[in-house]
Amino acid sequence: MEQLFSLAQQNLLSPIILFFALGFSAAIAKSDLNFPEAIAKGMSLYLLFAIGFKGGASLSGYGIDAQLILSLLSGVILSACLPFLAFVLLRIMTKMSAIDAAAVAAHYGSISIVTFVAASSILEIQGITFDGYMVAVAATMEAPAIISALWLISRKSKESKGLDSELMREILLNGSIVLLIGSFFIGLLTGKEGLSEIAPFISAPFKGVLCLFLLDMGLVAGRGLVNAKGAVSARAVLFGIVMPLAGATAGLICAMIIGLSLGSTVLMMVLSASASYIAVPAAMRVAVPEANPAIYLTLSLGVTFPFNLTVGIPLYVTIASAVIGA
Amino acid sequence: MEQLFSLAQQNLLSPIILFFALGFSAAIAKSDLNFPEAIAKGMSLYLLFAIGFKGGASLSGYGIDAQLILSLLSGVILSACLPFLAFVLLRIMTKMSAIDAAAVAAHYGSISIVTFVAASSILEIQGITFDGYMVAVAATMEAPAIISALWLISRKSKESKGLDSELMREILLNGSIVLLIGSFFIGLLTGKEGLSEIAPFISAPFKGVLCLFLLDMGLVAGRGLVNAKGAVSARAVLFGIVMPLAGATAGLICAMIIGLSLGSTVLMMVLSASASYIAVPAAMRVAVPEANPAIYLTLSLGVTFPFNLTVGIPLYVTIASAVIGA
Amino acid sequence: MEQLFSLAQQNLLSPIILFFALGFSAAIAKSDLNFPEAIAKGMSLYLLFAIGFKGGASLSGYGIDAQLILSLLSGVILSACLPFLAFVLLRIMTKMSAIDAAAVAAHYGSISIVTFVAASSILEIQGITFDGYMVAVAATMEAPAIISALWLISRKSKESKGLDSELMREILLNGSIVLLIGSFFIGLLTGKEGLSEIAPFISAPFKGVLCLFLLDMGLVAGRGLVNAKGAVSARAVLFGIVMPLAGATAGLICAMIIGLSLGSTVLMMVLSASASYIAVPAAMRVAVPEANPAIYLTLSLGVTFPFNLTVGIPLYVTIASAVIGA
Amino acid sequence: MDMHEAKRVEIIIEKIMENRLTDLLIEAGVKGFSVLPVSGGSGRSGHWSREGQISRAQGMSAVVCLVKPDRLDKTLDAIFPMLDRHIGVVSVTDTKVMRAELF
Amino acid sequence: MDMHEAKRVEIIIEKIMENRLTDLLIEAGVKGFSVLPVSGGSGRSGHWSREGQISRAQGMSAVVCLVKPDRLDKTLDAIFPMLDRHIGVVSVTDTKVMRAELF
Amino acid sequence: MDMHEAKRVEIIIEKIMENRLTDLLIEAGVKGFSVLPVSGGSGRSGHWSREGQISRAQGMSAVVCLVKPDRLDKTLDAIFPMLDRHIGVVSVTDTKVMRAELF
Ligand SMILES: Nc1ncnc2c1ncn2[C@@H]1O[C@H](COP(=O)(O)O)[C@@H](O)[C@H]1O
Ligand SMILES: Nc1ncnc2c1ncn2[C@@H]1O[C@H](COP(=O)(O)O)[C@@H](O)[C@H]1O
Ligand SMILES: Nc1ncnc2c1ncn2[C@@H]1O[C@H](COP(=O)(O)O)[C@@H](O)[C@H]1O
Ligand code: NA
Ligand code: NA
Ligand code: NA
Repeated sequence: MEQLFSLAQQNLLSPIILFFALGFSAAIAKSDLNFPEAIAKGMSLYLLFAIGFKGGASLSGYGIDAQLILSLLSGVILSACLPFLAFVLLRIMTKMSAIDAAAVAAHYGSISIVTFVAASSILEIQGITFDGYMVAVAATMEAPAIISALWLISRKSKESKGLDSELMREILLNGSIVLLIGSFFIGLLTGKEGLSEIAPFISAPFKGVLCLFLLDMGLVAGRGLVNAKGAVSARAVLFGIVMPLAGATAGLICAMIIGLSLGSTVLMMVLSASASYIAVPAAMRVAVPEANPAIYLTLSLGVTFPFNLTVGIPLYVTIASAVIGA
Repeated sequence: MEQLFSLAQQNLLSPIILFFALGFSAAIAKSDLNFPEAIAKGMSLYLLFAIGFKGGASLSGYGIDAQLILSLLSGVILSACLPFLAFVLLRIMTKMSAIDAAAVAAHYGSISIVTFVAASSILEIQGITFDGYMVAVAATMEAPAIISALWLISRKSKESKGLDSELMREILLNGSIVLLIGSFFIGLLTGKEGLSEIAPFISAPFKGVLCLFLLDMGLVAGRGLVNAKGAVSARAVLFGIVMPLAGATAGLICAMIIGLSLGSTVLMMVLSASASYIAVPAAMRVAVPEANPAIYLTLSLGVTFPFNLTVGIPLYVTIASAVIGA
Repeated sequence: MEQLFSLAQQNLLSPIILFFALGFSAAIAKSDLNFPEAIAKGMSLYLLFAIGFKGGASLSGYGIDAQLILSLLSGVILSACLPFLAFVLLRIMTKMSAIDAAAVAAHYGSISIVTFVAASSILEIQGITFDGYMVAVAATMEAPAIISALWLISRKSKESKGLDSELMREILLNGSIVLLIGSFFIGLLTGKEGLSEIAPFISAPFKGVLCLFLLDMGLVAGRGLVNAKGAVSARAVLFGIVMPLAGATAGLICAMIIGLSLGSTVLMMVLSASASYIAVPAAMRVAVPEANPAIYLTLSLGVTFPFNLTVGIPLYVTIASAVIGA
Repeated sequence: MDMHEAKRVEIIIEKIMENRLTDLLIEAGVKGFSVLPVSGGSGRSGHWSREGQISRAQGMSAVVCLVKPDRLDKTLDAIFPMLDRHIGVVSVTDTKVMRAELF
Repeated sequence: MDMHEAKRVEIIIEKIMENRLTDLLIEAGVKGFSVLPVSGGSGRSGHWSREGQISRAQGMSAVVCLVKPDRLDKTLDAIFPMLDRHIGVVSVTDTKVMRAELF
Repeated sequence: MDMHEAKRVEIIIEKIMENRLTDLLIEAGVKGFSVLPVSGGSGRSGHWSREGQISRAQGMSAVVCLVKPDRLDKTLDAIFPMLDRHIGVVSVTDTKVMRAELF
C-alpha cells in the first residue's frame, strides 16, 4: 500500500503526467492552445518509430524462444477475448445499445500505444527491465479485437456490412502497425550498431517529445470531454474505470501462466487495460457507422486513458510486484 | 563604446542573427523558400515549452522572495503604462489616426517572446546569468497592454465593442501564455530532476531550433515589408526605433528600483523594448477591426523586431553593464 | 569485387536503406502509412539546413583554392552537359517524344540532394573524408541542367514559352538552393564555434531524421510507381539505370582531371548520377506543361533514386577506390 | 433522386472570427456548417498567404453552410453585423440537396 | 468564351470514407474530382475541429465533382448508398464550365 | 438583406501556377480572390494526393473569385491562355453577394 502511494505520487509528479494535466485543464478552461494536426501526427510517427526500433534493437542477439512466441500468442488471445468481456460488462452495467456496446468493446480489446510508452517510461525510472519484444506484442494486439467486435455486431445487426477485404487490409496494414512492426524489424536487423547510429534522435530526446505529445493528448481528451457532454452516462464512465482493471487482471493471469518477468508482466497488464483511440475508431466508422463515436471516443480517450495514466499504471506496478516479486 | 561595438559585431555574426538575415533577404529577393504553417507553429510551441520549463526548473529550490514579486509587479505596470507612452509618441511623431495609434501602442506595451529568447541566448554566450523567473515576468507582460489600449480606444470611438468577457478569456488564456506559464510551473515542480529527464530535448538542440525559427521569422518579416510597401510612413518607422529605446529606458529604471541583477535587468529592458506580433494583433483584429493590421504588423515585426535583434540587445547589454556594473 | 559485395551488403543493411525499403513496400502493399506534407517539408528543410551548415563550417579556416573553384566549375559544366547525353540516350533507347525526352533529360543533369546526403553518410561510416565544399558544388548543379533542357525544347517546339525572367528567378532562388547556400555561408562565417553551438541539433540527430525522411521517400516513390503503372516503358526504366552509370562516369572523369580526393570523387559521381525530383519537376510544369510528369517523376523518383541508394552508391565507392586508390 | 431547393451560403472571414461567426450561425438556427481552410487571398487589404505566418491574427477561413431557403434571411441577418465590421465576403448560391430534413 | 452547362456536386463526408467515395465516383464514370480539406464543422453529431485531432477516424473532406448534366443521376445513384449510412451532406449546383469535353 | 447578382468563378489549377494565375486575375481587374488548398484529386492525368508529396511540382489549389457579372468575360479571357496549356478546371456559377461595391 505504501509502495502504491509513493509510486502514484511519483508518477503524478512526473513531467509527462503534469503535461497531460496541463493540456487537459487548458482544454477544459477553453484556452486556444492547440497543436497543428501535422505536428501531432509527426510526433506520433516519431514515437512509433522510436519504440519500434528500440524494442527490436534490444532484442537483437537473442534468439526466438518459447516465451516470445507465447507472449505474442497471449496478445492475440487477449485482444480477441477482451471484447467479449467488455461487451458483457457493458450490457450489464449500462443501457447502451448492442451496436454501441460492441463498438466500445472493440476499443478495449485493442491497445493504446501511448499508454504503453508511458508505462515503459515509468518502469525505466523505477529501474524495472522488460523485454524488447513487448513492442511486438503491442502490435499484435491492435487488430484481433476489431474482428471479434465485428462478429458480435454481425450477430445483432442485419444491416452491417461487416468485414470486407478492403477493410481487413486497412486494419492489418494500418500505418501505426506497419511503422511499429517495420521499425521493430529494422532495429532487430541492425541491432546495437544501428541503434547507436540513431540513438541521439530516438533515445535522448524521447522523453521530451513524449511530454509534448501528452500535452496535446490532454488537449484532445479535454476538448473531447467538453464536446461530448451528455453523450456518456455515469454508468458508462464507471465502465471506463472497471474495464481496465478487469483487462489488467486478465493480462496478469496470462503473464503469470507464461512466466513473464516483472517488467513484461506490467506491460502485458497495461496493454490489456488500455483502449485504442486511433485504429479502432477508424475501423468502426467504416464498418459500423451507426455506432456513436462520441461514446467510444469519450470512454477510451476521456476516461480510460487518463485513468491508466494517473492511477492505473502505478497500481499495476504495485500489484505485479506483490504477486510476482521484484 | 568599445564594448558596444565588439558586442554588436559578435551579435551580428552569431548564427541566429545570420539566419534571420538570410530569411529576410530571401523574402526581399522573392525566393520561394518558406516554412509550412504547421512547422512554424510547432517550432514556436517548442520554444515556449523549453524556455518555460527551463525557467521554472532553474527557480526550483528557491523560495518566493520579495524581488520575484516586485519583478512580476513591475512587469504588469510596465506593460500597462508603456502603451500610453507609445500612444503619445505616435500622436506627436506621426499622423496616424487615434485608433491606429492605440492599436500600435498595445503592441509595444506587450512583448515578443522570441526577442526575449534571443537576448537570453546572447547573455548565456556572454556568461551573464539571469533569474529564471524572468520567464514568468515575460508572461505577465503579455496582456495588460491590451487592456490599456482598449481603454484608450473606447475613449476615442463610440463604435468599439471594447473588451467583452469572451475576448478577455481569449487574451488571458491564449495558447502562448498557457504553455509558457504551464511549462514554467511544471519545471518548478519537477525541478532539476525533471529537467535532467528532458534536457536532451529542450536544452541541447534549443539553439539550432532557434536558428531555424529565426530564419522563418526573417522570411515572414521580409514578406510583410514587401507586401506592406506604402502602408507605413517614414515617421512611423522612426517611431519603431525610438519606442524600443524609450521602453528599454523605462525597463532599466524599474529594474534599478527593484535592484535586479545585470542579466535580469537586460531582460527587463528587452521585454519593455520588444513589441508583440502574435497575441496583440489577434486581440486587435477582434476588438478593433477598424485599425489597419498592415501598420502594426509592419512596425512590430518589420521594424522593431529586427532592430532589437541586431542593434537593440547589444545596446541594452552595454548600457546595463555601464549603469549597474557587471 | 569482394569490396563491392561487402559494401553493398553493408549498405543494404544500413537503417537508412531499410527504412526506405519499408516505405516502398508499405506503399506497394497499399498501407495507409503516410507523413503529413508539412512534416515531409520540415524534414527536408532540416536536412538542407544541416548539410549546408556543416559543409560551410568544415570549410571555414581554409582559404579559397583552385580546386574549390575548379570543382564548382565542373559542377556547372556537368549539369549543363549531362542533359544532352541523357537526351541522346533517351532518343536512342526509347520512343519518348522529344518534349518528354528533354524534360527527363533536365532531371538527370540536375541533382538529388538526398542521394548526396545518403552517400556522405555512407562515406562517413566507411571513414572516407570529403571536402565540405562539395555541398556548394551540389548547389551549383541544380539549375544549369534546366536551362540546357529548355534550350533543347525551344528548338523542337514553337509553342514553348521557354525561359522567362520570372521562371529564371524562380529557378535560381528556389527555396532549396537558397537554404543550402545560405546555411553554407553562415557555417563558413561562424565556423567551428557556430557549429559547436548548434551541433546537438544538426549533427547528433541527423542520421535519425534521415531515416524518417527516407521512410517517407520510400512511401512517395512506391505510391508514384503504383499510380504511374503503364506510364513508363521497360526501355525507359532501363534508361533510368543506364543514365546514372553514364553520369557517374562523367563525374569520375571530371573529378580525376581536377584531382579530387577519393571522398569528393565519389560525391561528384553521385551528384552526376542522381536525378532531381523537386526543383526540376516544378520548373518543367511551368515551362513545359505538355511534358508528362508521370514519366519524369517515375524515372527520377521511382527508378533512379532507389537504384542509386541501393546499388549505385556502393558501386561508385568501389570504382572510385579502384581507380583513385584510397 | 429526390432533390430539394436549398441555399449554399459561403462566408470567407478572418480565422480569428471563425468561432464567433459559427456561434452566430448556431444561434440563428442553422443545422450544420463546414469550415474549409483558406491558404491565401487578396482583397482591398492586400495580398496574403498562410505559409510562414506565425501570427494567428492572420489567415482566413471559408465557412460553408447549406440552409433551407426559408431560413436564409434569418441566417444572413444574424451574421451581417459581424461581416459589416470585419473583412470578408459572403455569397449565396441556389443549390439542391438530398435529404431535406437535414437542413 | 464558350461555356457549357454542368453540375457542381459537393460532397462533405468523413475523411475515412474518402477513398471509398472516390472509388464509387470513378466507377460511376465521372471524369475527375478534387478533394478539399475540411478543418472543422458542426452538424447533428456535434461540433468538431481538426486541430489537435490524433484520431484518423475524425475529420471530414469536401469532394467537388464537376459533371455533365446527363451524368448527374448516375453519379448520385452511385454514391447514395454510402451517404445514406454515413454522416455527410451533398449539394448539387448548376454551373457552367469551359471545355465541355473534360466532364 | 440587399443581395446583388455576381459570378463565382472557381479555378482548380496546379499549385505551381497559382501565383501566375492570381497575377493574371489582378491584371484583369478582379477586386479579390481566395485560395483554398486542394488535398487530392483525379482527372485525365491520374489520381494524386497531397500527403507524402515532397515535390512542390505536384498538388493543386482552388482559386475562388467572386466578380460582378459585367467583369466576368474579361476575367475569363485573361486566364484562358494559361488554362489552355495547363491542367485544371474552371466553373462559373451564378450567385448573390452582399455589398456589391466590393466586387
Ligand atoms: N472578390 C473576392 N472573391 C473571393 N474572395 C475574396 C474576394 N474579395 C476578398 N476576398 C477574400 O477576403 C479577404 C479579405 O478581403 P478584403 O477585406 O477585401 O481585403 C481576401 O484576402 C480574400 O481572401
Ligand atoms: N448544413 C450543413 N452545411 C454544411 N456542412 C454541413 C451541414 N450539416 C452538416 N455538415 C457537415 O457534415 C458534418 C457531419 O454532419 P452531421 O452528420 O449532421 O453531424 C458536419 O460536421 C459538417 O462538417
Ligand atoms: N470534373 C472535375 N471536377 C473537379 N475537379 C476536377 C475535375 N477534373 C479534374 N479536376 C481536378 O483537376 C486536376 C487535374 O485534372 P486533369 O488535368 O484532368 O488531370 C485533378 O487532379 C482534379 O484535382
Ligand atoms: Na486493451
Ligand atoms: Na514591450
Ligand atoms: Na545528375
